Amino acid sequence: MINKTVTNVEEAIHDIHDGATIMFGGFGLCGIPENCIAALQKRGTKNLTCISNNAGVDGFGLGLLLATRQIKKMISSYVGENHEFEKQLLSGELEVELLPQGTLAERIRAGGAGIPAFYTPAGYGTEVAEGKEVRVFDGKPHLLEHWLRADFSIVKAWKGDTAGNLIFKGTARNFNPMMATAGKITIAEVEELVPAGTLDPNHIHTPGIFVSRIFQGEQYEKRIENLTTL
Amino acid sequence: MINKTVTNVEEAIHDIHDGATIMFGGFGLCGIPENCIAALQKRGTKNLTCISNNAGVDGFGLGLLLATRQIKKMISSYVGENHEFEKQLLSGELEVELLPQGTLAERIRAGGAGIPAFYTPAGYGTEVAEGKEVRVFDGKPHLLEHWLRADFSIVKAWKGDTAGNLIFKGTARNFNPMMATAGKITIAEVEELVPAGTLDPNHIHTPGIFVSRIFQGEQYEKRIENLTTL
Amino acid sequence: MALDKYGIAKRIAQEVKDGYYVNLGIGIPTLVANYIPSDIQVMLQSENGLLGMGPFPTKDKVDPDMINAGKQTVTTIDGAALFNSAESFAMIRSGKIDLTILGAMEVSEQGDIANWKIPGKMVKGMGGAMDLVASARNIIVAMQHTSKDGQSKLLKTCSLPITGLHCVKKIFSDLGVFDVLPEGGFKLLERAPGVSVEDIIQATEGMLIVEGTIPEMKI
Amino acid sequence: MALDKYGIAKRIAQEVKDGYYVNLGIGIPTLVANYIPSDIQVMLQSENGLLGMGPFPTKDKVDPDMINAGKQTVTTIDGAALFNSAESFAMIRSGKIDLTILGAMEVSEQGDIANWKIPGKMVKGMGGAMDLVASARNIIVAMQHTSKDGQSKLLKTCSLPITGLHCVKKIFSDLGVFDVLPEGGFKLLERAPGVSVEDIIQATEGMLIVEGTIPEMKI
Repeated sequence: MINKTVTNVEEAIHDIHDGATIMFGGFGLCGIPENCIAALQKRGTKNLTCISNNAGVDGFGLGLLLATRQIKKMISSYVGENHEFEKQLLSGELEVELLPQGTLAERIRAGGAGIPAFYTPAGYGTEVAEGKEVRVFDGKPHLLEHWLRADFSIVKAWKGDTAGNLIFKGTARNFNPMMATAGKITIAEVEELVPAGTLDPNHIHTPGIFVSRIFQGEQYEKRIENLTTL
Repeated sequence: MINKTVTNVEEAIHDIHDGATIMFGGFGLCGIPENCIAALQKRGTKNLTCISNNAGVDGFGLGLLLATRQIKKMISSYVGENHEFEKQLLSGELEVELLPQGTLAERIRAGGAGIPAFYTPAGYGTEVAEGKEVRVFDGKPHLLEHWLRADFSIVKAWKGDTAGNLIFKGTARNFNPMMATAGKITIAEVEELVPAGTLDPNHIHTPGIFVSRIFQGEQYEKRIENLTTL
Repeated sequence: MALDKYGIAKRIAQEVKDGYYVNLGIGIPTLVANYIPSDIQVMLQSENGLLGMGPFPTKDKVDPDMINAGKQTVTTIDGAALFNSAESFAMIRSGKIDLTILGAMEVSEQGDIANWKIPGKMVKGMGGAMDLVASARNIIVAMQHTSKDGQSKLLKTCSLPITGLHCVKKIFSDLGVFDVLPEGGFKLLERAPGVSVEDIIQATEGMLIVEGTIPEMKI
Repeated sequence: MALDKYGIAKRIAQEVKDGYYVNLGIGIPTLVANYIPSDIQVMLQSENGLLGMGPFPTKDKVDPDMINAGKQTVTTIDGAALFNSAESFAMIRSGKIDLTILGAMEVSEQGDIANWKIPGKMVKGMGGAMDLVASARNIIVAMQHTSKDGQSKLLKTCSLPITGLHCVKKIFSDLGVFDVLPEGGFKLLERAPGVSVEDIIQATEGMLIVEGTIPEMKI
């Protein structure tokens, strides 16, 4: 069996260099690669361009790398939860590219699907359309959007096997599967790593071919952003 | 619970009209909607445009509708298994549009994803490129391909629930999930229909929102095209 | 008296019909779920990857891996399905959502909506709103009629960066219910309890169309 | 003596390296699977939606829902994954397949390949071949060197409708092994056992490059 296992988070991220473009899976704090983010902070890798739907919160998720000024640029769709982010953005310290969430998801999917560009109606007539080609299909204007790819994609799954196959749980799936396909090197951290042959091939969300390295995270805090109960 | 159940195959296909464009799931004879195809033959609906990766074999699958001359046009990627098909094609009785398999899959996926057009490298420099826009990305020429949608999509799943959620088995998945998203009306026949709430939401391949009607097929022959054993 | 946010949510809940797939934005729209009549069957879509969203969990059922687009912990109902973000927006762009309910900072009489940015002040981002307004067939807005300093938010043209053009079909504010006409203009359909047509005229900068007697809404 | 199809498959199997993801076309390429050394780890991709294809099943394990792209009944190995056709070609177009082995009717000295249509005679369709040749990084061809009536199939330019331009990297025929040079031309690397360079020159219409002594292949 092709084996993608690495021993720990340090080995998984050992070659992430200053200035790298990195995709981070997750929606809010749900389904984020906690172990890799913490290790990147410890390692101090700088000038990162981060592609992530959100930017974490103050003190958790990508908020950790914002606090230490390791992020040069964010490509996201919604950043309303993070004060440090807003501060760095309004002061001009942080470059930010905001994209419609569906366009972000589809551009990443296109990157992993070998589709260099596609047309979508989202954003027509808005700031997002600036500098983009407009084309009318069936009487409706659309924007040309290009694929997104990254030097590294870092994703978090519920279960994974040594062949790199991944299964996500609940809404922690979100951007993780597309990002897994769009990294030159894709690093997967999982809650439970099992031998190849353990997972039902019919249940796999991300086939192992997309995963370069896999390891079981030491611990998951899984912080909840808005705890709401009946 | 929103309930998509219809009582039988006749009710499921009752409004398929002469001249309709229909997508049929399946790869070869694997994962084809046997019950709907048989019922369409019985009903005698004519002048159909069929979008299907293959055209069945003589006497089974879409071969049944070819034998009765119910198909006006086929949009497929590979039709090498069907002598009736080749005869009708070479004699000019049958219109045929052949597409690269990945382009076919992606055009259907685009139809269900609200992406009117995209660029792909497949087919550049070949007959398939005739009349299509060529555009160079990263030094490589690509073709502009448009979405495919259909009046009806007919898919076959292993299990389904009353809310229309579908789970496919093995390689019988193939084109079925994309086609389910690209029909104005999507009809799903399943081997086993269960109450909503029975299937694990994490294992569902096609969310019920894409399915208009669902029923349990009376019988599945599941003919094997090339039986190969050790 | 003008409605509070619960009142707006209650009134909007009447727009939800049996068999609908519905996407609820953050804020007032999220509250709508609490008032959907129990005798109709509805599936709520959350664009982070869930169709068939249920109520908030009881304390012992909280699962950090199960949240909605507002990052609140939620549950699933029978018939729910989970999927990734690309599939979620495939669903949205292909027009499968019957009703989309969004919050707004401003709406123009042409149906333009602004709800993602205040230049120099606040940048939340558009999230999924731009995709929703560009593709959904049926978009209604839940909003306060005026800002805290009394400025109308139903305008001739939006002053803030817009989220989408010509997309809002109906507005439910604290003062009333309005159709946004295809040819432009806010057509007054209902008044909030105790709110007069005069009050609404006062609070509306964009073209307001008032025809005949305007009934008070029932909630 | 020229190789039979099993001999070609055996020789190609030596090109498969440890850790490779491999797509095998219909015909001779499918046979390659039988000769991959047991001490290397390989994952076979079948474009109908399977990664980790195993051998044919024993009679009692036949499953009509588990076939390969040639519609043959197959099995899965540990670590296999199933997916739909769009995901399968996403994998292919994004360059994740390390080695693609295809059959061909003709190959030109520029690396063009024709394998899907004989005008007026035979129309099988291109299946996944056009996607594979347009995107895969490493495409090798398994083919007979000449047609049944002795015409060369390694040509200056293809006479049949082509499947893709400038994509074939290497050819394994019944007579030998050839690099297709980036600047054009078939560079002879190995002779089939008992086949002379003279035989190969005779059978090759396109530009053949022969440098130094050409070893006999080991199979």
